[in-house]
Amino acid sequence: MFELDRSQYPQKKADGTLDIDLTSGKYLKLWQGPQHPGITGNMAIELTVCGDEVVDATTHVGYLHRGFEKLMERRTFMQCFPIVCRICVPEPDFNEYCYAAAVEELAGLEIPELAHWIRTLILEMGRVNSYLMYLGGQAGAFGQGVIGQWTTYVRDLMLDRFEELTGARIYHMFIIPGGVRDNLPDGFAGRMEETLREIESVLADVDRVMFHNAVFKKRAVGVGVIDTAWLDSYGITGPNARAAGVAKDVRKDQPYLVYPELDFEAVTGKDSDIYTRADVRRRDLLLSLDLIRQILAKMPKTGAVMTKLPNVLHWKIPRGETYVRGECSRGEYGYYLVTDGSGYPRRVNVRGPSYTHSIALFERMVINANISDVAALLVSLHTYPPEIER
Amino acid sequence: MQQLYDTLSQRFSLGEFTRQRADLAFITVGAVRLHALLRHLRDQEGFTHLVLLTAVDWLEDGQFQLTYLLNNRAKCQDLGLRVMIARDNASMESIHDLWAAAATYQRELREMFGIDFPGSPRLMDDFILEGWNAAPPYRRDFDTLEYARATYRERPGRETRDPAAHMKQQLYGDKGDV
Amino acid sequence: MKEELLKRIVKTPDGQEIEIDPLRDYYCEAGPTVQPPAYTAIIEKLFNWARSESLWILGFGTGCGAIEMRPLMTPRFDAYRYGIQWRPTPRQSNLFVISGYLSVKTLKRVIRSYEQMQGPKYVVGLGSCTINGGMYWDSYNTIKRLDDYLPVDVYIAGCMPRPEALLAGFEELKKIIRAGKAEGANQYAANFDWYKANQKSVIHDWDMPDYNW
Amino acid sequence: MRIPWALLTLFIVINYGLLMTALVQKIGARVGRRHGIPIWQNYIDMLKNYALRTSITHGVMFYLGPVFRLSGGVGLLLFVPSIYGSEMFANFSFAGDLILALYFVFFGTLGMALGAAESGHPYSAIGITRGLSQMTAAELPFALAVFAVALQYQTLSVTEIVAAQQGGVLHWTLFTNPLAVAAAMMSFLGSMMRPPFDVVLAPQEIPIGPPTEYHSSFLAMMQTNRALFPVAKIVVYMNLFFGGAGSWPEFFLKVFLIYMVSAFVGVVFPRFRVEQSIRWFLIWAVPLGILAVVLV
Repeated sequence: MFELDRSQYPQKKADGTLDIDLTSGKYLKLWQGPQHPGITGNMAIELTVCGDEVVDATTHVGYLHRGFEKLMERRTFMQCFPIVCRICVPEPDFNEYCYAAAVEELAGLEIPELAHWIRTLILEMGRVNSYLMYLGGQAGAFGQGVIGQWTTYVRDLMLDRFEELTGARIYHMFIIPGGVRDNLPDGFAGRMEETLREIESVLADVDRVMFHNAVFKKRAVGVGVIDTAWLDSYGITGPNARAAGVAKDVRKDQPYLVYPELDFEAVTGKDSDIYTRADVRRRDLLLSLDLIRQILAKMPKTGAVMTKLPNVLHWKIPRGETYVRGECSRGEYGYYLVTDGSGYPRRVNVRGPSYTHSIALFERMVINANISDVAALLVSLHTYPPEIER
Repeated sequence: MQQLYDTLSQRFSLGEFTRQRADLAFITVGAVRLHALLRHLRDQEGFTHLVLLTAVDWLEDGQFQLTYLLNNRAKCQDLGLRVMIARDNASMESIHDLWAAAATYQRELREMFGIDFPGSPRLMDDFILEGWNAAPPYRRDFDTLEYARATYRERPGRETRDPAAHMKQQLYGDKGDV
Repeated sequence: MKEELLKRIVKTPDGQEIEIDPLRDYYCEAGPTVQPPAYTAIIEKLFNWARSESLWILGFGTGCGAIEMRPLMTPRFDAYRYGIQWRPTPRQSNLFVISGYLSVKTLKRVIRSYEQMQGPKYVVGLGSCTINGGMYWDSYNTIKRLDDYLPVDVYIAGCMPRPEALLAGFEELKKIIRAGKAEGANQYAANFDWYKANQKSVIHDWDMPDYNW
Repeated sequence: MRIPWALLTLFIVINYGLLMTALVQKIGARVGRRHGIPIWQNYIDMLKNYALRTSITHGVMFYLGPVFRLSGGVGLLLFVPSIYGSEMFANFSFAGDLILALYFVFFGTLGMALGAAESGHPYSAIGITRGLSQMTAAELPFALAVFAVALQYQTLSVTEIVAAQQGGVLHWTLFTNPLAVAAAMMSFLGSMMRPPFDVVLAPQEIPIGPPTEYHSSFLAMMQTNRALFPVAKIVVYMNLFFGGAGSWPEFFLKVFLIYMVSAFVGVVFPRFRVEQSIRWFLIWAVPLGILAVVLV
């Protein structure tokens, strides 16, 4: 009696847009954001609702646009390095890695073995941070604030490890073109092990309180299903695709850094609803913890971390173009870099996974959803606006 | 990749082939054949994932380079298609019928480069900028520093140095005591 | 100007035709006024103390600084201890933390949110980018000086400032409030024309009333 | 002589409510490993809100909304005896006060609906529709439980119901009519605006529902009510099901424990959607209530 199929409602016009007369008093325009606690980051959703049901949605982005791609065109290759991490806040390291790898590829630099290991370590640590944020956000979207408290608590512990390694909490600026800035400090592995144990114990609590919670299941199971047929059309990558049963993981498909030497399998789910996406991310988080352990055990302890760079003030890179990608916590993160033989990049294009997830895909999947679920749907795609608009 | 290029080269009159990495290559394509080629690559060759669509402004040549980057997950290959179009009144065929997500890229390109994609949905809506009345900002002839200086008042006291000259000063100095 | 803001004739469900002019009908035209501390000194002091000990932050993450707001409200730093808490609506909050750079598009929303807050209200600029543009000093889309557009009480420098710095900044703000010097709302009302001129010089499509409380 | 004593009751209950809600918030914070707010924070917040210099209005009903809400709380408290056996704290209790109490429980929400609707904010309107539908569903088992209790003790006077429960823990309705108490406690969870039944406020969806537009002294008035109303409601529950209170310490303890039931459930649960919560009440609580009425 509450779940009539209303997917054919309202009628569509010939050109595919909805036939809605806003003055009829039957529909309500509802803006969520940019000042709205249920929105991830700073973006806005313009909803047209009929009763409790969303009949149309438009995503508005651009509130965080700083024009990075333009700014980088007037900075030398080394000057670009400190600003790239600011593109994406919860997981800035992928910007550093993709940028550094693209520059190294075009400049023909080989980086030392140890730098590869440390880069992988940093990327996995960043992934842990990002997933912990996500778990808190997903539970928070359903009104379960305590999960966010717990996960942010352990995230702070992980930030301590970052601080120890890089000297900064959020913007690490550690993966520099040519290598990384430094080797691990003494005793890092031991302290990391403690942090990992603490994270695991909190995750066990989260598992009990969130994933085995009847109310959470009631809200999340069967809601926000992504059709497998949409995957290519909407460019869905990362955990959103893996939750739909497609093992799309750049770490496995086109391994970079030291991933070929690590032992892991891509985490997949099959139901592709909010619950599965959350669960895939939780298991991926556990996988990351395992990968950090593997990296710390297998990595060489000493060696060079930086290759010799040319004079960075007069560093010119010959004409060329390349695309470098990595698997960040939200999906495929990539840098498309074009050089023209001068000391400045000709063009940098950042491909953030949220670009397709939060606009084309979200606008599609939110149709016919309940307005109570809109915030949770947006969070479940794990989008982050700055990587859309840069 | 080379093999793929050879088979398609005649049919779609492909241009220059650049092998960047074992799994990444770029091919220059004519604007007219692009849509057919993309459809062929998507349906026949397994390049089902549109990674990105972006533009590069070659101001000196008076051209925009559009880059369509496709990914073939089964073969772990990436293929970039370069399309050169004239910079004046730039216009390109829309590919939103092949990938729904492409409409967003085309909106961005329309706004940031001023490239028109006739038929693409919601092309003229504001995407990132709002109330923008200067030249499209990602074009090379748009000077962001000049615009920022003219539009936003700066706080006095900011020092800007030329990095090369500053480093020289720091390293060798006038007095030689550094 | 957007279509929905234009003057037009609307037919109501019962068949009447009415003319609406959204900018006039939906908003009141009265501007802000200077609100003097109308009480005797000791009561004003008590009120200022209460205001300083109960800072309600508007939940609007305008930039990347928002990421450090979460640790601030969670176990490690726990700003609730100091009477700081989130409010999801501008009506109920009295502290606006501008968490980082403001693009022009966001600035417009920030001004609207700020004007909807009830005075006395305070603004904290978080991060170097609110002070002089910071990293984005040459960007075409971000403002360089926040205090041109809104009266700012405290700036917290850094990119990005650590939660400890935020706590120190809030403590500083409390001192200012207790000293009775945090009169940003009155300053805004007194120099209303100057602020509006600045705001309109960067927001090119000004499609809202001048003051929209 | 009754009026000064009633005012004293009001004073005690408001202060107790302010402190207790802060304490419960602190306990909730400890679950999240936080230290939590200072215990006197509610007083400061209220003082701050009363001291704001500007406020705006959306019309007469907008003013009256918080007034109705507060009078709902005050009325509920004043027509039900707070302390059993005490002449001073029996308030304005009379023979049919149980029916009046039932009415007052709903009164505040209705007043709020009128006031918040006047504010014209879409989130307020959505919050009100959610609130009223959920409230109606939650009131149903409570009304049934009250009927069961009234039938059981053959009276509509709260004082007499408390009197009938004296003489040991086992005489409480909790043990003499457990079905009615179970139904009523389920309804209690629903009416306390805590998870899993806080979809009315839901900051992540409709920040923050009906009171979105309320600010300064309007909000302070509602904060006063937020301290007062739960306690007043718990007094009704305490009198009907838990043997009432013979002295103030007993009163404080019982109110705190009953309040903790909802806080305890709320701290670890996400929230139901509104149709899910209505269904939950109809499936779990209402049959219990009907059974209680039938079995009495």
